[in-house]
Amino acid sequence: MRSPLWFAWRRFLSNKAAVVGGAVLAILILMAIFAPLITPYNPEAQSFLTEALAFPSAEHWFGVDNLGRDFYSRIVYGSRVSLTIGFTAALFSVIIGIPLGALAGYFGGRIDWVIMRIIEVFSVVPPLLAALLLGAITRGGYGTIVFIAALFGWVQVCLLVRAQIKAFREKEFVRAAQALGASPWYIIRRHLIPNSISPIIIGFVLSIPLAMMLEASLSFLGVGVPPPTPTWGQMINEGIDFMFFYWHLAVFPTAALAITVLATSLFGDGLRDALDPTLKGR
Amino acid sequence: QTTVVAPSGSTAGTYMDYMKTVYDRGTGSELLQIPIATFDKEFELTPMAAESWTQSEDGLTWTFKLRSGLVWSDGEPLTAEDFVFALQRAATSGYDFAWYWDFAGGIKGWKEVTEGTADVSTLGLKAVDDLTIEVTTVAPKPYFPSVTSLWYPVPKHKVDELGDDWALDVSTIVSSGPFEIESWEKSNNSVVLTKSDTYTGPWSPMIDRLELDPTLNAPEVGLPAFLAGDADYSFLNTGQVPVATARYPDGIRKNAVFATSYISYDLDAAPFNDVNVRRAFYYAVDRDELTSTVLKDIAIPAGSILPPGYPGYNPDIAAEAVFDPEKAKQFLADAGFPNGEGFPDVEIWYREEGGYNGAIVPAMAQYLQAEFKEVLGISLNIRALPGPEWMDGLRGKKNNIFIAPYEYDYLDPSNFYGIFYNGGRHGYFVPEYDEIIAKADSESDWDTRYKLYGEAEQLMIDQGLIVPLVHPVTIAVVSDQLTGDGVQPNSLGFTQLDRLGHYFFTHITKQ
Amino acid sequence: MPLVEIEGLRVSFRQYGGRVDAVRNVSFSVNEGESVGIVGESGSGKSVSCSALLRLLPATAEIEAAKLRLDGVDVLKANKEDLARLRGRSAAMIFQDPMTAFDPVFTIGHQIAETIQAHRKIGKREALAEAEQLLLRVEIKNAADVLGYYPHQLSGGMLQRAMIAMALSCRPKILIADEPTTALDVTIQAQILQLIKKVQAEFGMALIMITHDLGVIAETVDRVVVMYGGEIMEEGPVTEIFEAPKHDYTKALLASLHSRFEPSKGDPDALAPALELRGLAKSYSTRRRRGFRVTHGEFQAVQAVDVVLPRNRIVALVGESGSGKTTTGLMAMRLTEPSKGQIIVDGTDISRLDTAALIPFRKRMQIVFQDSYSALDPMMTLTQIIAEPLHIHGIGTPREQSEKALKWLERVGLARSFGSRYPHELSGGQRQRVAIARALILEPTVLVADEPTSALDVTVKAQIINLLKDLQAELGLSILFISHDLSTVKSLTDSVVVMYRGRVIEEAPTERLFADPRHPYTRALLDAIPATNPREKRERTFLSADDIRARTPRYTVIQTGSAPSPDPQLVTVAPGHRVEAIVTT
Amino acid sequence: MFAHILRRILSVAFTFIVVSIIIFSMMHAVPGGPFDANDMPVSEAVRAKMMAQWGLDQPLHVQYLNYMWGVLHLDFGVPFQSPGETVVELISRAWVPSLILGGSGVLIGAPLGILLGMAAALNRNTWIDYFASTLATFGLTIPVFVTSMLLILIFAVWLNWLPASGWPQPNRWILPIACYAAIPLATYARYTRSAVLDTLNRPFVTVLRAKGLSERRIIFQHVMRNSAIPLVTVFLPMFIGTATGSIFVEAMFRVPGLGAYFVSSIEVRDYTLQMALMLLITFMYCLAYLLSDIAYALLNPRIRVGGAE
Ligand SMILES: Nc1ncnc2c1ncn2[C@@H]1O[C@H](COP(=O)(O)OP(=O)(O)OP(=O)(O)O)[C@@H](O)[C@H]1O
Ligand SMILES: Nc1ncnc2c1ncn2[C@@H]1O[C@H](COP(=O)(O)OP(=O)(O)OP(=O)(O)O)[C@@H](O)[C@H]1O
Ligand SMILES: [Mg+2]
Ligand SMILES: [Mg+2]
Repeated sequence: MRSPLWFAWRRFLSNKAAVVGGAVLAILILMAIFAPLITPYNPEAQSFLTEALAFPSAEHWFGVDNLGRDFYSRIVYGSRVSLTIGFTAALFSVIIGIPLGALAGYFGGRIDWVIMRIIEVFSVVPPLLAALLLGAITRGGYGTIVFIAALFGWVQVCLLVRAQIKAFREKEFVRAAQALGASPWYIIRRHLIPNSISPIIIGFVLSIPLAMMLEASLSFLGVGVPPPTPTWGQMINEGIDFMFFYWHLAVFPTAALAITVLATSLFGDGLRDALDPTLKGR
Repeated sequence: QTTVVAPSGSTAGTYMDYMKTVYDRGTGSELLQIPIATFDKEFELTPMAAESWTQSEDGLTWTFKLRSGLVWSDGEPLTAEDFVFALQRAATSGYDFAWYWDFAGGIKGWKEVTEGTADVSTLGLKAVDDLTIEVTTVAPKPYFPSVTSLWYPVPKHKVDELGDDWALDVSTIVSSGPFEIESWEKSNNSVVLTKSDTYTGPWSPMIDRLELDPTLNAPEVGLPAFLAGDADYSFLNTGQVPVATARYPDGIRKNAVFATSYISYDLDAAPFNDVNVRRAFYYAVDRDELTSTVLKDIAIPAGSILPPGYPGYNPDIAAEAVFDPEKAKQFLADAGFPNGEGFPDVEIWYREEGGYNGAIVPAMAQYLQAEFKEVLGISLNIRALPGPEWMDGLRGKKNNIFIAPYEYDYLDPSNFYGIFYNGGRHGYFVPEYDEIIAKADSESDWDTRYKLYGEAEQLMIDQGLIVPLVHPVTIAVVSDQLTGDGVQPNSLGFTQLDRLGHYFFTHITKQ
Repeated sequence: MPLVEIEGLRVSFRQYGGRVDAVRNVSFSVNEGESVGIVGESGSGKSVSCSALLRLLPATAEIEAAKLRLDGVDVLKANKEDLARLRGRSAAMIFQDPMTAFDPVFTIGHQIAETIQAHRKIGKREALAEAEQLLLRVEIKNAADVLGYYPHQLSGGMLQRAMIAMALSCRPKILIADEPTTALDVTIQAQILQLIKKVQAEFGMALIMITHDLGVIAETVDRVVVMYGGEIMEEGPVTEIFEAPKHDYTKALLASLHSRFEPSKGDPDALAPALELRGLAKSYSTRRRRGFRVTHGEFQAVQAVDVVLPRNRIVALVGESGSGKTTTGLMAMRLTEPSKGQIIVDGTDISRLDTAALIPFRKRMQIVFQDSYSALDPMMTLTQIIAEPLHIHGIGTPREQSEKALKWLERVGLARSFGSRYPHELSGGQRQRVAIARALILEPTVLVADEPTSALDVTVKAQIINLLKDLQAELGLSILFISHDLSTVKSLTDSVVVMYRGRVIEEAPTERLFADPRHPYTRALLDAIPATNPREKRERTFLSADDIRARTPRYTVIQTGSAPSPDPQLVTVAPGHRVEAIVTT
Repeated sequence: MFAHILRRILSVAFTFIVVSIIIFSMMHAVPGGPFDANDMPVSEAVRAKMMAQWGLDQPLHVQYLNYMWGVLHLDFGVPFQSPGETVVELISRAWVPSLILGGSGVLIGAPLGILLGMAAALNRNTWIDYFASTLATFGLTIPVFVTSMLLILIFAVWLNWLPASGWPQPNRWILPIACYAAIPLATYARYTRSAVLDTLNRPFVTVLRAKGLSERRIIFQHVMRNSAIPLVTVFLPMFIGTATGSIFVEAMFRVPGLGAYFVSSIEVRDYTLQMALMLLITFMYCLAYLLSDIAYALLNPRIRVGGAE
């Protein structure tokens, strides 16, 4: 007898786009982890000052940046920051969003009211503004960005989960579980959250680009991750200055960001379809 | 009708009154008024509102004779009273540039009045008659006339009527200079000026309308607008220079700013309380490589706080600033950090800003970071702060090392040396230095003065008070439709563009 | 030329880990005006065959057929437009579940009118007028209002009828009715069957009636197709099938119609009741909106019922749709909070216990939900679903749990290979059996079974009921059996409680109730049971609520020993037989 | 409905108070004050005088209460950045461009996104789906300042079809609107796709097919309406998001909108303006919430005609 996960895995494998997305994502993650092994140069060393701004060549695959650093190495190292920001934020948004959404949706009443007010507070304050303020207080940087992204990312997940759980709470199968003596937590964990997998994955996948974009936006406003740590957002922002001629400085980090998010969303969609058995006829 | 669209200063401005606020002024507020004197493109001081000036025997009193027939745009005559009133108000109303008139102008009683310990009537300022102004300084100020390039009149009759609010709205703003205001978009501080038809002073504009738009100031925005025909010139960042040069080979202009970027420290805090550490930093910078590669010639190496061509510039002292890794290492070792071992992690703070500093400082900071790591073996973190916080940090000594930019306010060495004098903006208290500067400032013999400033500079180097880094150069592309003296390079090959606003905007025409 | 021609139809579903053959080599045809019934075991492919005829199967289905023609058109080759023309006009379908068959955001009127307009060039206004006529035809009294109602405002029975109206709206040449009456109580079922027959006669429409209820077949069709395991077993005129069945399955089917079960053993009175409901009542507060005014009201779904379920006995709860049977069952399980009253389980009142204190009782009491589709978590496999009670109560290792679950899957008549399927891949009857398995796996002592066999064909039903019986003997299980299916009630249960409008109106030992019903509603109910012999087809008359009130029995004080009152009250008319009556002096 | 609206407003008022306290304290926690922006120190005496003039010398809670008291009287104070006008005047002036551009961006982007999402859902796992998905991803990942730059380069510099930037001639609106449209387009395409797929999976769609309705009618009437229900809740909050202006788009296109004030009011510690902007957003949010409640009720008969509540 095969386990449900085995079937989910088979469903996943049969979705070509998802497999490609997953593979690209895996490659990106491996690249981030093994960055020192696959990059020819130190990403922070200004070893090619005389060739600064050189276009892509056999030696410098993505060219050289304005400070004489090998751009390929920087892109690879940049994935470390961008991926961690994206994924930590997404992870946090799920870690915060799911329980809160589940609580609000399942118990309703006063708990729901309180959680909805918290959500309102977070929907009213633009993340960028909070990031600017917080950046000014905490000296900004990596931690602040992750913090802000997580702080604001969960709202969407929470709302989606809440709506889904509210809809499912009245379903007979929840009653059935109650009749069997299941505790609310058990019901939330075993029934309601699996049934909310689709909004959770959507929320997770959406919060990754949001966090990465936040990083880029903050770089634009000058409160991003401080140099020389390479991040894609910072590189895109610097690349804009050079877009007229030295296009490679803007194109490569933007493409890296886009590819990561595209891969993530294809992978996420595939995952969702695979984990939701009822969708498989489509 | 000719309209010139030009990039300009800051996107936020409160009062259209230079004598009310400098840092928060409305765009073009200086073009609206006529200063006592100003500079032309060769940096010759040219009388504007004044016709002539004389210095008294003891060197303490300057008398300015105003041109007759100058009027405000509402028809009221422009009198000496308006000039005197401008400074009297500045001394008493919390003018954010008030320090200038103490530090550069040295006007008698200024300090006491601004601090509220003396009455405004004790100021060394007097309108003798409608066309004569008398200024008394605490010490002889041989360069005082160049200080007056930032002395604009304030319409006393308007202030009497409306208070400071006269400068808030286009309908109540009056001008005395070559331009009048037509509109002012406050959200981005852009203005439209028109040629004044009441102005009778020197340098009458050759264009009819002038749109000054600060949002064009960032080259990323300015150049596309320029290329699309929406602006008449634009500043360039390093990445844009090749495109612009290719497309407009004759339109490229270089603009040597009288400005310097340098490293300053908290002299009292470890590790920079050790002169050896400071000297190590001085020798660890390869300025030539910095400017030629990283900055792509949008700056030139700085060996002195004074930029080349600036009065008092001393090439010999500047030549001392060489890149000498061995010396640098030696100094650091002497300080007890051989090869950087044991050196604490430090964070260098720079100010976020646009303009030419925005173009060079971040890249330069990263360059220094790499360089100090390589040469000295120390790690330097970088932090960019918004203006007020950076200033707060500098003044409150909240950090121990900064990249500081400074651009001249008036054309005299005392300007640059004054920023380290007796506290100044860095909280430096170096008695030997202060002594030399005090002497030099009031010395009326120009050769002796320059010699004294040279001594001060040498002391700065020996004490490692600062590390001069670069002097910014701005590069701009100018449309071929823009002609006139204003866009022609001066004898040194530079065009100052809007840095010399009065000269530039009155010396251009457009086809 | 026959209207429907099916030859060698074969449908299989693509699935990970293989392919499921749902229908194999099915052939039959239907002529114009003819009524054909399809009976068969649940999951035998009845619904799938008919959906294949209209090409309504999900994309995972693969259809092959030597011939699949509807109204002369080859369905397999038809393109989208042809299909749209065919559907609705040549053949219309009444779906098994009316609750989910309507688009929730459009009014009933709109949905019927748009069907009409899809097939005929006719204005919106006329289409609506026609829709109103159709609603009147299906016995919806306030048709003009209902046109403007949204699906959620109608009861299940009304939706079922609206569905029929919609199917009839384009005057199809053939009507396919897929179990059109499972959700209805016998009285309404009888009404609807009569309606379909009437309309059919009027329009000269052909009919395919899919059902597992032989009574329905006997009453409505001319010819019967019997299916089993995806194949056709036998086909013939209805009387022939009933009187001289050839195939073993058909024989078993008919035999099970007359099956009897062993009566429960032991003296009921000697035993303490397993479950006792005392004065249990439930009222819902309702909000009605008229423009901006909202009026609040109280709706008494259940009014102070007393029910005693003795240990080791099966008590039936019957009554019209909406009379409060499910609500009573849910209250007994503490799944709906009662407004008043006590629930006594083995001598303990559980009506005030909190969640934690309830857990030991949860283990002993189980429920089978009426709607098995939504009672199963769509994200879980059958093994997971059935093993869940063990999981919740931490009984056994995961391996033991799933092994036990698979065993129970077999006990309810499903193959072990179903273990890895998901609920949506099952037929209605299969789902219901899964729900039963889940309820029984903990071996409870009290079971509330809400329509546990409504979607089962007679043979499977017999199997399930045998299973319940076995468990009753084995574990001393007591069952509160809620059902519309009076023939099962008659053969299975020990006593019957009849509910009407939230009240218990009659209560008696089973045999006595069927032999001597006293309340007019009980009589009407028994009257509506479909005949199990096609020769006994008959016309029925139906009682309205007013008729029932008017005919409430009257007894004197002497007859009953109760105090006289103008309001109806429950009186004892014989040992164990109580009926609602007006007591006069 | 009235009671509902009232409850909404009360809860939003509560939210506003919480938000305003948070923002107020955060702003004051940032070092520096509104009169520190200078290169050379203003003397302490002068600074104190200025602070007193604006009431900034008082304890924080007094400042807060003073401000809120003013707000109750519809007096939002005077922006330090532009003391010649009131905050209300400033906002009503600068908001217009933001609203026009941001609003049109959503109004154009959202319908396009919905169409794209529908196309993707109906042609699932075909090239249309992948194309839509890629486009949506680009919309969500390419920072808007890069998009702006690209559009300027292509349409203003290379093709010379449109002006590069500026305000207020309507032909200058096209490029920024296109930039503003990118995000709603992308978000909507994504949400619509999944909403439509969910709807298509519901049994009533099979019934509609069985009735013989044309596929087009099924999609454009039934599926769309049903999918719209989950979408309205996303739509309006997004609208406010862009209606308050984007710093990036406004900077790149030289639009004199609110965006710049958002940044500058933090940078120069313009407390009054900052608080007023927050109030504005909260108000918009409240409005959006109300509207989406109403839209939701209009679309969903279960709520409108008092189903089981
Ligand atoms: N989408 C599907 N995927 C896989 N298998 C399916 C699917 N739909 C139906 N089946 C299978 O096809 C078979 C026939 O199903 P069908 O719905 O026709 O049964 P039925 O005769 O209508 O039964 P019932 O009386 O219980 O409704 C069943 O075994 C069922 O499990
Ligand atoms: N949550 C609820 N809110 C309001 N009314 C309800 C609710 N649940 C049930 N009702 C009403 O209570 C009455 C009893 O419902 P119940 O489900 O118990 O009927 P039933 O006897 O089981 O009917 P059926 O045979 O159709 O299943 C019905 O009129 C129903 O409309
Ligand atoms: Mg079926
Ligand atoms: Mg029921």
